[in-house]
Amino acid sequence: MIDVALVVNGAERSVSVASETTLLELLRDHLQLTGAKRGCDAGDCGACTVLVDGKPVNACLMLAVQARGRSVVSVEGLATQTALHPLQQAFHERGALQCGFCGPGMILSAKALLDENPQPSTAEIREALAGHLCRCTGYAKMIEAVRHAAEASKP
Amino acid sequence: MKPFECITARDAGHAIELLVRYGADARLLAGGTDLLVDIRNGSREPRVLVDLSRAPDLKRLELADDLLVIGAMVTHTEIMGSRLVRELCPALAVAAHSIGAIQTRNLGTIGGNLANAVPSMDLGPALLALDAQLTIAGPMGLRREPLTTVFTAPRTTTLSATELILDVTIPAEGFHKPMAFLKFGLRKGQALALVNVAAGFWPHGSEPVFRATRIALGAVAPTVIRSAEAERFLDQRVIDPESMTAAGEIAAGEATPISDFRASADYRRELIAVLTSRALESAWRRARAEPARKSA
Amino acid sequence: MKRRGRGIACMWYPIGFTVAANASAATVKVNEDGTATVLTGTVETGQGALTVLGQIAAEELGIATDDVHIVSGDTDATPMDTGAIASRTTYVTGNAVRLAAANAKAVLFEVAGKKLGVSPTELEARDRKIQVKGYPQRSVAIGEVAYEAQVVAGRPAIGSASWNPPTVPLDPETSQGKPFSTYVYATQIAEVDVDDETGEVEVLRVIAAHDCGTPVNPMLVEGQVEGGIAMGVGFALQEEIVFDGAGRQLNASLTNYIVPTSLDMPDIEVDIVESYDPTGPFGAKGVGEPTSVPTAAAILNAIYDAVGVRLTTLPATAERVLMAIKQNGSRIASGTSVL
Amino acid sequence: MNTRERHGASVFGNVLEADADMRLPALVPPPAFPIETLVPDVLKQTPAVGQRVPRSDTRLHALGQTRYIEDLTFPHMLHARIKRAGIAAARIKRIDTREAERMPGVVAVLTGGEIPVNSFGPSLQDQPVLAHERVFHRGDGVAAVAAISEQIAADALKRIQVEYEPLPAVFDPLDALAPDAPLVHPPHGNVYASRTLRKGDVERGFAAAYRIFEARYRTQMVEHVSIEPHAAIAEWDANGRLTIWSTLGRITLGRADLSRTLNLPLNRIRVIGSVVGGNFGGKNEITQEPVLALLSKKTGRPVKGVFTRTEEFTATTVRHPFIMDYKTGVSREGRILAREVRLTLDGGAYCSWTETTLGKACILSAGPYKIDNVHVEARAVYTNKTVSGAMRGFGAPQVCFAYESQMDDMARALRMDPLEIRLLNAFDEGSASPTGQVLQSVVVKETLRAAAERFGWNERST
Repeated sequence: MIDVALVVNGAERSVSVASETTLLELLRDHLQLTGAKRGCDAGDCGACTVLVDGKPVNACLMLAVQARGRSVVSVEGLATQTALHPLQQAFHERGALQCGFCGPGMILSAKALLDENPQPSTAEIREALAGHLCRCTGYAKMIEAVRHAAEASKP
Repeated sequence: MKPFECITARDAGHAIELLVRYGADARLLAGGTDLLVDIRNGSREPRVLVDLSRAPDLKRLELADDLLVIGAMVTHTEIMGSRLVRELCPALAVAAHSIGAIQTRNLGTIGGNLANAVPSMDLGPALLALDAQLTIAGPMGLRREPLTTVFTAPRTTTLSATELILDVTIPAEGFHKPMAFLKFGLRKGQALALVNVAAGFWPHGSEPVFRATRIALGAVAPTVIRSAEAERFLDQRVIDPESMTAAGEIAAGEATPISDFRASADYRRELIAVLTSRALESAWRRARAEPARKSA
Repeated sequence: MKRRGRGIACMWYPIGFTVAANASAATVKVNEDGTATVLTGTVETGQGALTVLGQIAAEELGIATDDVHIVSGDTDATPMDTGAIASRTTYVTGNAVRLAAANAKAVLFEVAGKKLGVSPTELEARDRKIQVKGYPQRSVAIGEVAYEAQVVAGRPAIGSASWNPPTVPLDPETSQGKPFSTYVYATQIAEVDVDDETGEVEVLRVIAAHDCGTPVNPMLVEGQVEGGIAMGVGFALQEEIVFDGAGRQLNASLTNYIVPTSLDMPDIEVDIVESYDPTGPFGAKGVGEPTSVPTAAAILNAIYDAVGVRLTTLPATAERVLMAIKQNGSRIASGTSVL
Repeated sequence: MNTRERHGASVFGNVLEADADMRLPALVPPPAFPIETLVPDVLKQTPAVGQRVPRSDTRLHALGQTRYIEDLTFPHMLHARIKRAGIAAARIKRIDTREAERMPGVVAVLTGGEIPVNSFGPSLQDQPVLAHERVFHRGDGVAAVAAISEQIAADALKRIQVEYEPLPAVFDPLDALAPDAPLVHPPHGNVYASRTLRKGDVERGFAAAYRIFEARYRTQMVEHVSIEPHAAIAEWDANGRLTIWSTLGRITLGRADLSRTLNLPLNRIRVIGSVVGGNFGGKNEITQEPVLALLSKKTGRPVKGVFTRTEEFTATTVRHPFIMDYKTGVSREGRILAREVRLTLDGGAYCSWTETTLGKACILSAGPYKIDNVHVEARAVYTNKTVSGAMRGFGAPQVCFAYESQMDDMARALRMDPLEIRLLNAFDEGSASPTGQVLQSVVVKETLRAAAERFGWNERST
């Protein structure tokens, strides 16, 4: 077993896990944060995407031990007590989500994009979401929702 | 996944000690984007993983006595974003950018990519065209080997079980060299290369001819290869579209692509010819756009 | 060299099962504060059933969509439903929900009629009120009527109903008959660039004009069209399960089975064509499956327009497009012979 | 406070405070917080139909709070995996599960012989829940293991020895039609379903035609690729009552199939549909549910099964590959006088939704066009490959690819604009369909004109 101490959604957490445990299993099974989803277990679908030190990674392809001392943000960490994150609000209001299974991963990659590039072009938004497969929406309203959230948070 | 132990190496030396101690049961864990997939599908069943993510001496990315040094644990995102790489060898930055998707580029490392040694690796052609060398560390100390000799067969290198890649070094001759990298995949996002090619040369003289031509191809042979015949054909030849097209045909002839469920060997040859000449054209456009560069 | 082309394709598609009974049943309970709960045996699989059925019940009861809660997908608690299949949910389940809501409303109208001194047939439900047709000043809040029906009159406003599309069985020899109660129509136009040296096809733009009867929620209709076109692009250019000689799948993973990513998608413009079907709830039909039906044909016709080759086998991978260009470039169709 | 006061008409307006106040906080604080009921928005949303109302379920999707089947866990829950045949056609001579049963962490093993009624299917009930005597494609399940972890269950599968007697297999539908082709489901022939459509007299139509066009079109096998894999949990309780949580899109049919295969009355079965992470026709029928139910019965514990992505490709349904031969006769002006279609569907190992696909493809194959003389022959053929089932469109995308490709060829041959030839032939209100049905609410031409106008089709003539 390995002790993994890390920050998850701003809270210090420490968990003792078998060394082959992935970051995805740590979040879902040990911390009951089931927002990150298991779609393929091979880094193809992006449904397990979380942010590690602000960067999107496939949590199914990262060992929990590699996340020691890092700051992990899952979709459960985006909203505040009173309000959804602007991206969550935009995805909800603009019909960008249908079955919702790929949603959490998409929204986190979009957040990482906006953190680095507050007014992205359509091409940059498409690139940021290219690591996620969605079968319901054809990505159209997701790209539009990201652009809208970027507009809304323009200083 | 099947249970295994995971030990985090303090530095390269410590990692080598662990490789010696655990022998064939141990494998190095870099980004994990290839290794964890192999473990999960059972094609690799290590008992011990040596985690390199905390070894500071594997994260170098700097100019050191006329060599661009890129540590084995530098990620593709860091290569893409490095001002140094973009300025000295932009083709390498383009190659890194073409790998997988943002998530895989944030985790995947240059050392892991090279050690995994799949013939379709996107960094291969660019590094070969830049005459890159590997610094390999083992129990007996360091050795340096040109990339051209490191790869021996699909997913096999000359590294022994107790050696690791310390870093990749790119000689000054490659700096600012007009060069282009092109990749053809079955889709625009998250694509494996059906064919990738890096082509570069120094234009020399008033009526410029090709000098120090490099053409490197991926996914069209058991390993990444240099297209020696095409390079020889171009050297000293006047730079014009016809010679570029001809070089593409020669490169296609030299390669030994396979037929599989993705594409036929004939189609891969077509792509080699087209991509090689387009890469040469793109390099030539880049050369004309920055005439002030020193020519080798 | 990149050569541009455009292609058009139209289609028709039925709503509901082929002839066989495919009923939906539903129950609507108007709670004693005027909100409503709908019980339906269908399942939300991402297509938006919960929202659309909520809007249909709300429309019938004259209340807000958020006033309605849908309980779905529990065989113990919800009435039967043939299922979320065949683009039927809005049309068939929607009709069942509308009829169930109407039956619940009938109870409210009887109670309200007594309060307002008019016959139930004179009443209508709008904006959370039950009012006299043509004289809205005379009205009462739906919550008050629901409360009175349940607590005073002892008749809770609960309605159930089922609906099955009217069809006529097909003659086994000729298939003549009426297999479906209604159909929807659509046209898609694709604009592509074809690289005539690599065969790579890039779909730049798709215009999609779709008939779905009354769009219960236009935003969700657009989502279905955009998702359908994504599936159509994959079907046209990228997706195929490949087998070896022993019946083994060679590309059974998302690395090797290629589906479109956000970078592979064209710009999409959706045009919901004016249409009303009296047999559907408030004139609505359906749109789920038709959205991906014409896409491949439109793209392949655009490839023909761009580089003059007719591919008759899907997917039109870059290799197949290039080989076709190299083979002839001029003959209309590899398979077409003209008698 | 009596309920009258709370719900009285006079207070109706302000009782339903603004939605935002009533909603759960966006970030669910740690447990132990008062859950306030979610009461609707006072804002006017009437009339409801036609409004771009945000979906009622996507706020939870965006927050990551939607619970899919894999997010559910129950006390003492076990994990199941199914061993796949890995051989396309064979007789099962022996299955030895003893070594697997002895593995630490394995709690129960199941094989086909233990399934009360080991056959199901929406029309032909030719599909086993677990293969017992024969294997019909590589994705067939032959045994299942329930263990305390998914990894142990997966490891146990390798310890199950199955002795096969390989049988001749056939993979191409046209090969399967040959008289000497191996039979996939002996004694039945390989053609297991067919349809005929006749309207008018195509020979007379062809005789009157100015030109006749013939072509063959082929479409490939594709997968639904829902991003959520199939998942289900089964719990067989002490009353002999079964509860199934599942990603099924059709729970009424699912309960009926469970009732048949497990020999249980319908009231003893409760199927709870989750929010499904994408269906597209791929999650319309039972797959592992009866297996999980029997493993739960054997262990007295809830049993969860989640398909791997590989199983999504090899062990669930796919779209029918089609081989389509079109012969169409047109007048000089481009009016379609006769159309003859022959469809051959690759059905894969089991019938599944072939009847529905065959029916729709046959009816729709002539296209949305006024054609007096139509003749369609459609048949489905068994092969030892992945099961062709329901997928978005049920044959329509396949036949549309054919008839709209040929439409463009005819337009070019007659030097007509592809838009014009379609407008010339398209249905009008009241047109008769190939099955003789008088069509109502017909807007084909409106969609053609709307798309052409928005695209700017006529700005550039071909």
